[in-house]
Amino acid sequence: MSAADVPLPDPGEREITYVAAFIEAVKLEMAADPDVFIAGEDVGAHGGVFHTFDGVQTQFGERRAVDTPISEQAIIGLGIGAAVTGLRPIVDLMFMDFVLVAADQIANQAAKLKYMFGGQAKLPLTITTVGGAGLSAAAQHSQSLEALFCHIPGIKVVFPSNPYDVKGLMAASVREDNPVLFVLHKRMLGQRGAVPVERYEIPLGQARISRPGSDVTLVSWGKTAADSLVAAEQLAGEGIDVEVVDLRTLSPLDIGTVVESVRRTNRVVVAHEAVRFGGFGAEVAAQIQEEAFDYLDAPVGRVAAPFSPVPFTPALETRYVPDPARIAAGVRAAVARPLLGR
Amino acid sequence: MSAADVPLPDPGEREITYVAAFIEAVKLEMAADPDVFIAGEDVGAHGGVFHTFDGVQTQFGERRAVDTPISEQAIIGLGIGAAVTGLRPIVDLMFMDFVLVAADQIANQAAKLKYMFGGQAKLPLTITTVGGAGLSAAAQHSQSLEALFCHIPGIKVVFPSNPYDVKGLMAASVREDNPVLFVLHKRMLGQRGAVPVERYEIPLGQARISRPGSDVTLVSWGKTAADSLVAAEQLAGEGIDVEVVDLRTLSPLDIGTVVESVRRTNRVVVAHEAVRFGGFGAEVAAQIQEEAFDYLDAPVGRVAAPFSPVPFTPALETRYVPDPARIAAGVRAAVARPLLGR
Amino acid sequence: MELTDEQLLAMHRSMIRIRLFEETAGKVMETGKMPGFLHLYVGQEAVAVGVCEALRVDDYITSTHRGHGHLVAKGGDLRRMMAELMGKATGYCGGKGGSMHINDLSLGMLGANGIVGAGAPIAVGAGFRNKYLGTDQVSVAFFGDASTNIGAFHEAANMACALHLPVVFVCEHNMYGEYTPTNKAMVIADIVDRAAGYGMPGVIVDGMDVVAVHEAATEAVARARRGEGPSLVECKTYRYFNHHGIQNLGLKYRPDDEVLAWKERDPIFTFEAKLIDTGVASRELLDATWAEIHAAIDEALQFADDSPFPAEDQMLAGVYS
Amino acid sequence: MELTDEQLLAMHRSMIRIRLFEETAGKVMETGKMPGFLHLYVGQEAVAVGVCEALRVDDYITSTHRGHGHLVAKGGDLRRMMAELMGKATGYCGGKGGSMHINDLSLGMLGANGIVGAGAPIAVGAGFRNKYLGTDQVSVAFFGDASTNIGAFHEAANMACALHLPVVFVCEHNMYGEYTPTNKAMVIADIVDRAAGYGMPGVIVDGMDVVAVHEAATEAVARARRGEGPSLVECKTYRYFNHHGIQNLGLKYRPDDEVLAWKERDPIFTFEAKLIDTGVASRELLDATWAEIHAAIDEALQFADDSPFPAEDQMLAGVYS
Ligand SMILES: Cc1ncc(C[n+]2csc(CCOP(=O)(O)OP(=O)(O)O)c2C)c(N)n1
Ligand SMILES: Cc1ncc(C[n+]2csc(CCOP(=O)(O)OP(=O)(O)O)c2C)c(N)n1
Ligand SMILES: [Mg+2]
Ligand SMILES: [Mg+2]
Repeated sequence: MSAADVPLPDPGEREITYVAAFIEAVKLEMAADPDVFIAGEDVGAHGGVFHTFDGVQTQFGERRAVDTPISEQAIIGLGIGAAVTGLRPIVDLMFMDFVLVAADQIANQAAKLKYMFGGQAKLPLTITTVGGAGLSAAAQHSQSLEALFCHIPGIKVVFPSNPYDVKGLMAASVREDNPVLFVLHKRMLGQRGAVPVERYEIPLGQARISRPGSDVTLVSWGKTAADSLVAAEQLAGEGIDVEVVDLRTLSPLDIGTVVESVRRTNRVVVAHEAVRFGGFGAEVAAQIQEEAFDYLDAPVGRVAAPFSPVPFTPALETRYVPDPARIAAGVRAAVARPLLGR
Repeated sequence: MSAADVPLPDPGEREITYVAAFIEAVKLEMAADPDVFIAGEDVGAHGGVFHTFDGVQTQFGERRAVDTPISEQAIIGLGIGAAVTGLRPIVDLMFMDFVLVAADQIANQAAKLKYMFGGQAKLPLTITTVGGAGLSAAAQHSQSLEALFCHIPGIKVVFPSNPYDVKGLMAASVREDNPVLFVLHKRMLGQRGAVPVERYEIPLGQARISRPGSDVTLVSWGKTAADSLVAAEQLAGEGIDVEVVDLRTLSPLDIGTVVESVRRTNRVVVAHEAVRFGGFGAEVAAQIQEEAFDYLDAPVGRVAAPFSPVPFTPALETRYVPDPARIAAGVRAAVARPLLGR
Repeated sequence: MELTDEQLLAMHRSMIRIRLFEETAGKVMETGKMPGFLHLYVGQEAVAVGVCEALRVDDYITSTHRGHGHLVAKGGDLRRMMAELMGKATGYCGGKGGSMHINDLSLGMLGANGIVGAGAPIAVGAGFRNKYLGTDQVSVAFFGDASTNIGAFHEAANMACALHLPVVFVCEHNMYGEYTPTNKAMVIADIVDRAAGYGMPGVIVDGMDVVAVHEAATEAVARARRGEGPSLVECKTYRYFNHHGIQNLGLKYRPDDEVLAWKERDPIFTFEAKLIDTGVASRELLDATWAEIHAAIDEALQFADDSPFPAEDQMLAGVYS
Repeated sequence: MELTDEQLLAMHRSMIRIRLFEETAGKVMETGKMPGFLHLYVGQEAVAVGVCEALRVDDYITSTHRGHGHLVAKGGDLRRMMAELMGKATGYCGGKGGSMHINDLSLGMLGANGIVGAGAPIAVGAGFRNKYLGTDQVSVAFFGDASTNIGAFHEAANMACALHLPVVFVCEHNMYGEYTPTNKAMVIADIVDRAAGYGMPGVIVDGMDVVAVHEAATEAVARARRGEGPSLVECKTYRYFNHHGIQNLGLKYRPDDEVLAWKERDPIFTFEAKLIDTGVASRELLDATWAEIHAAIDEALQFADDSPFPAEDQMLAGVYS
């Protein structure tokens, strides 16, 4: 039975937040496996500046919930050294923007270690971080940089859009024997959703059709996948039946689910929060047109941020981040596009 | 008269190497402008480990050709601080892989400074580096990481394929008032080509049709653009007339030249040395299908490295890096692709 | 070098400008009218002021996430600052930077910075420029205690020493990095212990005493101007508010009595007592300064309030020149 | 603690293993049969050997671009090492890593590293693991003098101290970073001057004297095992060859007489003289060791030569588990 065949638990009726789902996953993994620990800036006594580790130190003590100095490179290095010698670390980078400070340790060390070692090592390392804009945190605290690490072989990239996925994907990330970059979106932390009480895993590398539809496919991830559902509802009112594909894991990419959908709908838009130019949407678009070329009635559309750093002022930031209205506009354009436009 | 209208000098008959063209550009800019200096590891007394700065210190002295400690973050920071206060620095990162060590200073600081400052600053900073595989330098000394910085607004990315372009693009990069990441390919350094003696600039953001053709468009940059010409010659023998577009500058991208070509040829392949997944080829492909959808008789093809770190052993490395044969195979596949494949 | 009465009063005024600017910004933030995160400088005024009064307008400084104080002390325009914090088009960054990226190149203030430690290498670059051009300008890198654990600080400190640049490193040791007591993040008590590892002199100074800071900074700056290289000035200080926002007491990571004990040594009030004691100023004069600056801040706030937000077509302006 | 004759002879043997391995690899490289860059360890043998003889098999080490010596000293298999350097399928990394990524997890050797300074944080992680599990294992980070200017080193050193981990930092001060004399890249002469900035003890030792290195390392390792935290051992040493390859004299960045003066103090030959002087070994015995290891290296080379290159289908193997 492959991971894909494991039935997922029913969400049930209990609703908790995105961040609570994350904490629940962390605590369950720590309870189940004494080799799992967390380390990072202010993750211990303070529970994380976004409260993503609230109560972890209370429950598991200082040995397993470690406050580190402000040293992003050494935080990742600590994770690598501990993972390759047998532990299963969760190391945290407070803001996703700080991946750039630790990029060597993530991309040159963690991602490549196993390959450089001829495949013999195991590196069960989960790097958690909080990305995205929307809090007027300006250019260095608001980025969505997932595309950078999707381009790096040897690390997986996960970006969930709802509490149910957060819990199941985090469990799978911690149990994964490869490095994983696990991204939470800072504007989603308080979003509520139904989440099973028990432990469960959502296999990495499996997209989900979060809304079936027949007119057009809308592919996204993270907060944008949540906003895509809102956009789809709007469009339903206009008579456009949108199928929403939530990638959940970006690397490895479940292109199969996307292509299967596009072959049915013949039109597709990829939406994400990162800047469009060089974003991961380009890879998704490139693969769709490679694999579903003859099924496309319109070019693969993209909705994403403009090519600028994230502006501070809400006056611009709210227009910078793709919202349901802009996503819907992108979908409308794809649907309206005549079959032959020459 | 826009930059694009400035006629470029005839290459003439003098042949020099790719690296000599680079040195010539550096020296001409330094001679012309006392605010231009170079700084980096071993760039001074030693002239750079790839000899990319040979003779610069001899000609301009230690004040203007500065050996720094092994401190990539501070090297870039030195460039930023000097540039924003009025100088025009060229700072060097020995291997392109080391951009990851300095990624915060490049992408969070240099690229964003002007925008965060409300557009008032000028940041004439050129970051030079040597990328690419082919010397059995293994996973941490062989990468092509240009895609990462193409995704970052505020920095330009240049990757020339021949001595003529090296000289003209380097001149333009140094005169540019925005940060530029200027990438040389380590396997091209000794390649010879005709280069004018005088100073000239090739405007950033202009692709070049390096070989006109009518059957299929082949888009690439850096060493792969040179290899693409070789592949095109091979294919010519088979009766396939390839138009080769050498992007020269990746960001900003001259998509116009590419699309214009594709509208004529109706088939296109993008080739690059970096790993395919999440590579810059994806952005090029995505834009082509957006802008030339109705002209495409086949999906935009991609030829690139497989999704692994660069292997050390020549037995694998030679098969890892796309060579003319693999590029040609990719073009053949695009040409052979039936118009409707459903 | 004796300070003139004029200088003393200028420092007093500058500290009050910071204090009232920060308290006001904090209050506005609480009303929800100010977006983003505010890392306030209240409590540390003597550092920015003591150092910046030792600088010329054409000297450079780089700053941190806690950067308002440095810009005010360097002579920043309160109106453009307040407008920036409110995301307005009239702000220093046209609303695009906000609190963490506030700057004024014309005053040599090369920016607050959202990345811990990242300003120091940039100060080194400005120092390089000064030496390169043979000017006698200096550059100052401000940074916090906890920031000295990050690689960029280390590289900057060593680079400045190796290249013998006119850079002064000013550490504001307020005993915390966010919610972590610095003594949990490093085993040394004093940041100056790091100076020897780079081969530069370091001095510890009472960061609540503006005159002491000024004296130490003056010496370090003079040394740099003379071409004698970098040095480090460590100022022992304290932030009154939370890491961001204005919450003050009742925070679980630091004891209230610690906060209160530091407030006893308030840099402005202790300085005022001295000014009065030594006959430099009367209470009335000092009060007049408070009133005057209160008015200036009110005016700045009004200016910010009245200013428009940037238009949407400004989105892509300034990404490239 | 007196060393037994057996231990002394083991160190002698280990140094010769490194010397001959490196000289042979260098020669093979010159023939063009060995791909890539080779950063040879010749001249520095006393450091790797003195330290690794103070370690157990289950202790961890991280290494640098100049990593062969560390792996040999930790007990590395010469055949698999030579095969790796030649890019063969039988090599330690199946030919995928090469000189700069050679490793043996079963010996606790967590890898050479192509990025200066990047091994130190990984050693800290191994040290964290040891403390976390409550074992008495230690980890050692080897690094060069010039590498201490990079941020990762700094963060690692401080992190180990802040978390009080069983880590020993071993600096091999060979006076150069590539072609730059280290005294141009830092103004301090001794790396131990940095130890105080992290709050750990540091000691300088003659890196050409394997017994001295061993003694210092033994003390540092014992301290770490006892749970007393990190320390730094700085070994003054010298590389005989160029930064990479085997060129020796006539390099423009360092004087020939400097090279020759250091060779006078060769770690193996001076040690041999002592072994003979003190009656631990006869010349014949020592010569027999050379001969034996010569044969082992020849055999390793033969093994490497005879081994196949990895098949193309190995390209993607090992990217992920
Ligand atoms: C690279 C990086 N890591 C972490 C942070 C989050 N952060 C912002 S301020 C801060 C604490 C800085 O402490 P210190 O340097 O002592 O300055 P203080 O806040 O006390 O003034 C941290 C961890 C950041 N902005 N950048
Ligand atoms: C981050 C980074 N910067 C630069 C280099 C290039 N490089 C390789 S070895 C070296 C010198 C290292 O000097 P040191 O640490 O003293 O070690 P040694 O070579 O003397 O053994 C440099 C600059 C690198 N590999 N990684
Ligand atoms: Mg602090
Ligand atoms: Mg050295």
